[in-house]
Amino acid sequence: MTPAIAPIGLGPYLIVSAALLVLGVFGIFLNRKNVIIILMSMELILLSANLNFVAFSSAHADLSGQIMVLFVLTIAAAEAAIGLAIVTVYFRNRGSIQVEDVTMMKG
Amino acid sequence: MSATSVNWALALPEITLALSGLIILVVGVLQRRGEGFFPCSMLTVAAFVGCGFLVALSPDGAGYAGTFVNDSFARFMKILALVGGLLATIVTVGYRGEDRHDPGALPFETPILMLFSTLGAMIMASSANLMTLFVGLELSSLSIYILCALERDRVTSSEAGLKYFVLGSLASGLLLYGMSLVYGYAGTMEYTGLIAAIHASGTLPPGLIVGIVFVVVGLCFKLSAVPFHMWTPDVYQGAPTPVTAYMAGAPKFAAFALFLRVMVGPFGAVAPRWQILIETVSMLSMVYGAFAAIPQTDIKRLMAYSSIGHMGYAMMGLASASAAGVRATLIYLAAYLVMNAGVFAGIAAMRRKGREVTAISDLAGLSKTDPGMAAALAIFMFSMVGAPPLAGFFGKFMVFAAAWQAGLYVLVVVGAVSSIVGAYYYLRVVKVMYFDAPAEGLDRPAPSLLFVSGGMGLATVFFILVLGPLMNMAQQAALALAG
Amino acid sequence: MIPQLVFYVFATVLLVSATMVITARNPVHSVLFLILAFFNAAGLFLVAGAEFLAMLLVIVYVGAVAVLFLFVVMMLDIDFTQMREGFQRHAPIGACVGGILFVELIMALGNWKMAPDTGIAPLSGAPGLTNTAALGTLIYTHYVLLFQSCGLVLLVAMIGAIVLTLRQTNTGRRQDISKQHARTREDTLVLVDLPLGENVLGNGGFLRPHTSYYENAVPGSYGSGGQAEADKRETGA
Amino acid sequence: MQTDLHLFATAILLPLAGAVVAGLGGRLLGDAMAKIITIGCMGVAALCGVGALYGGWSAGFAPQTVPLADWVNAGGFHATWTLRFDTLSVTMTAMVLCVSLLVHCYSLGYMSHETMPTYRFFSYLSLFTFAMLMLVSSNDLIQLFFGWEGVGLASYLLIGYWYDRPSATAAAIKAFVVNRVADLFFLVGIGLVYVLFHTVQYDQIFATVPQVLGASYSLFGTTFNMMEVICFLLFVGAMGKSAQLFLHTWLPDAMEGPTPVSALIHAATMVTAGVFLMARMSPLLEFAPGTRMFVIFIGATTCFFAATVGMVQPDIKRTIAYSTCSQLGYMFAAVGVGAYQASVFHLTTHAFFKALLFLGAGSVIHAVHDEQNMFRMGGLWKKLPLTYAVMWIGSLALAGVFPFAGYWSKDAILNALWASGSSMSHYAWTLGTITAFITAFYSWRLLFLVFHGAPAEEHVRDAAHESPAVMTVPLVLLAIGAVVAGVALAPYYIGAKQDLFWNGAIFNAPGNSIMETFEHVPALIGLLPSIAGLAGIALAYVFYVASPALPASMARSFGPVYRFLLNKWYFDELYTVIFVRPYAAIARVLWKEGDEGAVEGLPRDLVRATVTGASEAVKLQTGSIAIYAFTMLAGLVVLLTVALCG
Repeated sequence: MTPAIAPIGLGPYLIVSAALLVLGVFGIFLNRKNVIIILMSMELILLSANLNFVAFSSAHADLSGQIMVLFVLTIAAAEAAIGLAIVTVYFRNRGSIQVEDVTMMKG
Repeated sequence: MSATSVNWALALPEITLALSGLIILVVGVLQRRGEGFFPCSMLTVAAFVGCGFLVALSPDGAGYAGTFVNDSFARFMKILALVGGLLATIVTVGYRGEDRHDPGALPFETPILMLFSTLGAMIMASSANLMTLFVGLELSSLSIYILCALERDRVTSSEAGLKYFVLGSLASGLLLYGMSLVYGYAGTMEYTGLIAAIHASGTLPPGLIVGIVFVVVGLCFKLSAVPFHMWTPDVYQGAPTPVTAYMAGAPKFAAFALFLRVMVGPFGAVAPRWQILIETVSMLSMVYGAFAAIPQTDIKRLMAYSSIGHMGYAMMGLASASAAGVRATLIYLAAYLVMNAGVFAGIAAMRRKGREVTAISDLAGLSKTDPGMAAALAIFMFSMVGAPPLAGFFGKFMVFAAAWQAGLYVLVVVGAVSSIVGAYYYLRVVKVMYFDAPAEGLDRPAPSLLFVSGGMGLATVFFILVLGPLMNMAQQAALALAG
Repeated sequence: MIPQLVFYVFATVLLVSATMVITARNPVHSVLFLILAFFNAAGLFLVAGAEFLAMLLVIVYVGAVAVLFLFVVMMLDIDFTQMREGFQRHAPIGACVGGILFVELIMALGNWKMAPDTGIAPLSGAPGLTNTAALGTLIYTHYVLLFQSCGLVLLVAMIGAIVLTLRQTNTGRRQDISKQHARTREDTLVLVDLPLGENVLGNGGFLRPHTSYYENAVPGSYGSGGQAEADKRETGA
Repeated sequence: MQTDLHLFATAILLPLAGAVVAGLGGRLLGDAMAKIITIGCMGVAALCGVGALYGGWSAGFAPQTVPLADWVNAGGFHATWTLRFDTLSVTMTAMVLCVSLLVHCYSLGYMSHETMPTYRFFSYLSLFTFAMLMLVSSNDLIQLFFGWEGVGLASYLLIGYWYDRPSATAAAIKAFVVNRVADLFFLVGIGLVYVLFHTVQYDQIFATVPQVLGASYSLFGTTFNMMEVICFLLFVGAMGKSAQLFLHTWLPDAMEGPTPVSALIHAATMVTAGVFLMARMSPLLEFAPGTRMFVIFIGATTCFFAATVGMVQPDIKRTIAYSTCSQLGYMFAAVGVGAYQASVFHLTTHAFFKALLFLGAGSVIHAVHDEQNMFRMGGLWKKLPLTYAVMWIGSLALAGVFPFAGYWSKDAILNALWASGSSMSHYAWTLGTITAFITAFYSWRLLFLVFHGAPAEEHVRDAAHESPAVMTVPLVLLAIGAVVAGVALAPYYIGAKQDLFWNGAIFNAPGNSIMETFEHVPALIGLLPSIAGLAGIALAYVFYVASPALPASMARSFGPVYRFLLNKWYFDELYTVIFVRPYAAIARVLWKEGDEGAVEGLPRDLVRATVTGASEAVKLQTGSIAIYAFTMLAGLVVLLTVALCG
């Protein structure tokens, strides 16, 4: 059985996902706008891992990678829900969700 | 896939715990507002105890089509995690108090979330597959994110939740990415398959190294090892005290369980490649934990830095990558569990006129106002320094010995120096309690807090008595892992 | 040729929209770009042969998660004109470190090697099953424990969202049966000796309780003491 | 025979029982009851200790062991709790218990003016004794280390007993920290022993010695003899406990504790632990000649250094403290030439007269209401006749005047130093003889300043009174010991019967015949220390009785020398320059030299510099999520690079 990604090859997938990972990472520590952007960057990182899993799953003709993606999607949804709930609580207390304001505690 | 490869009895403790969690949730929902907390906590304690028995009786073996394994190592770690969760729950009861109408009090979901988090930790300890690892880790961490932000009217609590959430999910993202690379190399996520693949190839391709490093980073974050520690002080300080007590316990054991299982198991064959990483991280953690704790004025922050340092010591055992090292780490963790729960019970008891206080100076003259608590805290501090014959000494001794045997002399020297530096700030707490002019007295601690701190104090002092059996258990666990 | 073309189109749009997610000024735009990115990732999944996951990505992510983001962004009522612009001060250093990371990843991943065959059979569905059916079979057999654990994760998320954001307000008027039973005449009724027709008119013809009736019946249930205050002011006490 | 062992075990465990009962139950039992219990336990223990000694003596001191408990048995590591019964441990046990019992009794009187309940104090004293007994009765190095640390802990508690005095707290911390520094070396030494011998048990170690003689140890490209390295490390540990030069700074400060504690620390416990360790490890030391040269050097130099400093101290207790330091120097010098027996002998006699001197000083301090400055005393001898008499006896013994105890042991050491014949030992002999002169000088300086001359303040003298019987009886008993211990014990410890007496507890290598040759030194050499001592007494008389104005003018005309001595050879300042300055330069902290009072020596300065560095380190913790994430990423990249390139 030839893998579905044979015509493209594994390399392009890996490069795209590496680029996504780096973009997500940039989004976390370079933005100074608001915390929700950080949550979205997190989704990008998870997406890059998922892309890897799918590509490898296809290349190995092994379904466990896809199962993993299934679980990761579930967990990422849960994570997004919790993250947004925490952001909401924080906003109620502080009246702001700017990244640079999240520095009540330090030292 | 045959039906026999699902070995239901293997995960009986986990299944029982999950079902009890669901039942307790229903019980809590059915109570009137504000009254659900106490019954839920007691039920959770019962569930932990029962589950502990089930763990002790559970059979060895692998099951669930290679996703789940139960061996003496898993049992050891599960018991540690359960005891950690149990003690944290009792601390929660004492911390919250009996006031039904206080809107800021911790809700009845608190013990339930701790229960689910502990369940995640147990799943992690039993993982035989990277998937199990990830799911358990997330179950454990997601509960903790919520727990941190639980005092929702306090801005520091929600800030703590936010910080831990953001950095924690970044770490799990990196871990996941690393796992995808490992999977890509081996074509399977089962540890046995990984071991076979690594043995078959002999050399390590760069892609796999990248994967391993990402996994290490993700796990180091959970352990709060330098330089992935930055969240620790802020989160420890901001989170409600019982939650901090919990975070310093069970999740750390689970992360260590994973670390040991993954690094000594599948990647054990290529130990020389990652040993240097662990060694570096361990050294940085010990030194940073010792130095950065010195200027602290808040006791919860102090304990955060202290836990960074302790994780550094515990990692020494891992860095030696031997059965002796694993055993040393396990003993260290057991000693750490005991001291840590006791200290946090003491911190949770720090209230003045009903308001929580956490400055170290609030402990001034505690030896006069509450000699029992002061003595218990002093015992824990001396134990954390590593003074014999208290619990902490044995842990330190074992990891030092293991690292020495493995030839990691630099690590041992750095550890010894930083433990001397660390002695300074631990003894400072003792000095404040015993030699400073008494501050206004603290409130009388709740009985459950007295129970935990007193019990753990005795356990710290008489650790020597259980050392023999504990060593045997740890030895078996280490052999199960490192063969 | 066609798969390559499709792949590169999807990949390009994915990366561009991912860049926009982290650079767009308006968070609403960011969310919309995130949705676009998910669509394209779904496309890449399709190219790799994971049809079910592609659909799932669209349904779960675009349908639920991204919309949740959008909802929160709108709900929090943030003044976007006040948002700080640009990047952090240490952006150049950060970009350097990120760049190094990227270069290392490319170098390590560019020439991907797989493990030599170890004799472990890959996990694939029975021949003839569709991708969806194969996944379904595996989930309920091999991975049933993990599947159930994921259910617990969702439960925890649910508990979390409720316990963090739900504010129970005290406006509902509920009957407290036991309280009604326990109540005696002395609690609510004050008998006053009054000569006929005196001092009653000022009270509107009868003597009222000092607080509202409801407040008397179920203390603390009416939100605040505002009603009592109002009563006091009214009676001039 | 079995009875001896039982007595021995009882003697060691009873102080623990006393400490636990009094410490934990003191509040319930009441103060008086706690005192009765601790003293009762100590008394019975002392009786048992003496009984064990007698039994052992009559049975010829066959080495035996008393297993108490199985302790750790897992993997390749097996440790038991076992007591070792041989000459060294039994004599030490008996001596420690006797002195400790007397100190306990004495404390009854000394601590009678305390306003706080004192059961804590008595409990600590017993604990201290127990830790020391653990140390001396250990059968392996791990157990020894437990006792070692226990002694450190108890001394920390006792020195800081008056915790409302900041200086006492500081002194306690200083003692603890300096000891920890030394313990580090000691611990590494034990580790190396385990590496080399694969055991920590004495008998097995000693039996393996011949097989591992050639083992070497490589560090930084240099190869060392393993035995030398181990002995050196163990010696550094001993230096810390026994307050030898470079690690002595804690000892004078430890005078902040109550006087009975000082007596216990200086006479029976704590400082003697180092000497005991050296004697116990004699089978190892015999094969480390290089280390022994170093031991002689340190011992002799400490001996001289401490004596010179003691000469000018105004504080009565510090003077005696420096004399301890100096006498320990003698003992180490004797160890260095292989005369362990002489060293232990001096340790034993020293225990009697040093306890006597301290308790006598305590009696004086008690009488003049906590005044410690000798220049504010004077003319007390009529008021305190008994104290005066015992202080004379103690001083005579310390100065080594015939036939008092110190004469026998000190002369033996000096003769051994002469007889050893190497240039290092002659260096030690010269310094030792000079020190004998200085010792006599400062001892009589103390006597004359305190008891003779015109009192600085009349009312102080008039208010003074002799101490109660609980304090004077121990003094008298110790005085008897100080008179007869030397002459009575000399034949056994160092004389004709020594081989029978020690029965292998102390090892002399086949080539080491120092214990015979030291008897045969020229008569003049043998007499010289005594002559020096008498000269010292005479000089003290001239200075402080005949012409009391002389010392002040001497101090003026030899100003630099005087200040050099008064400031303890500027050791504290030296540490500042050697250790703190470079650190400060790195941390960009300009360390300003404080005034004399602010300079408190190495530990505190190190701590201060560390604190500064730490607050710099914490500034990384900005609280910003972006910075935190960035740190993680930077860490990731670093680890990745290391792993990919490594």
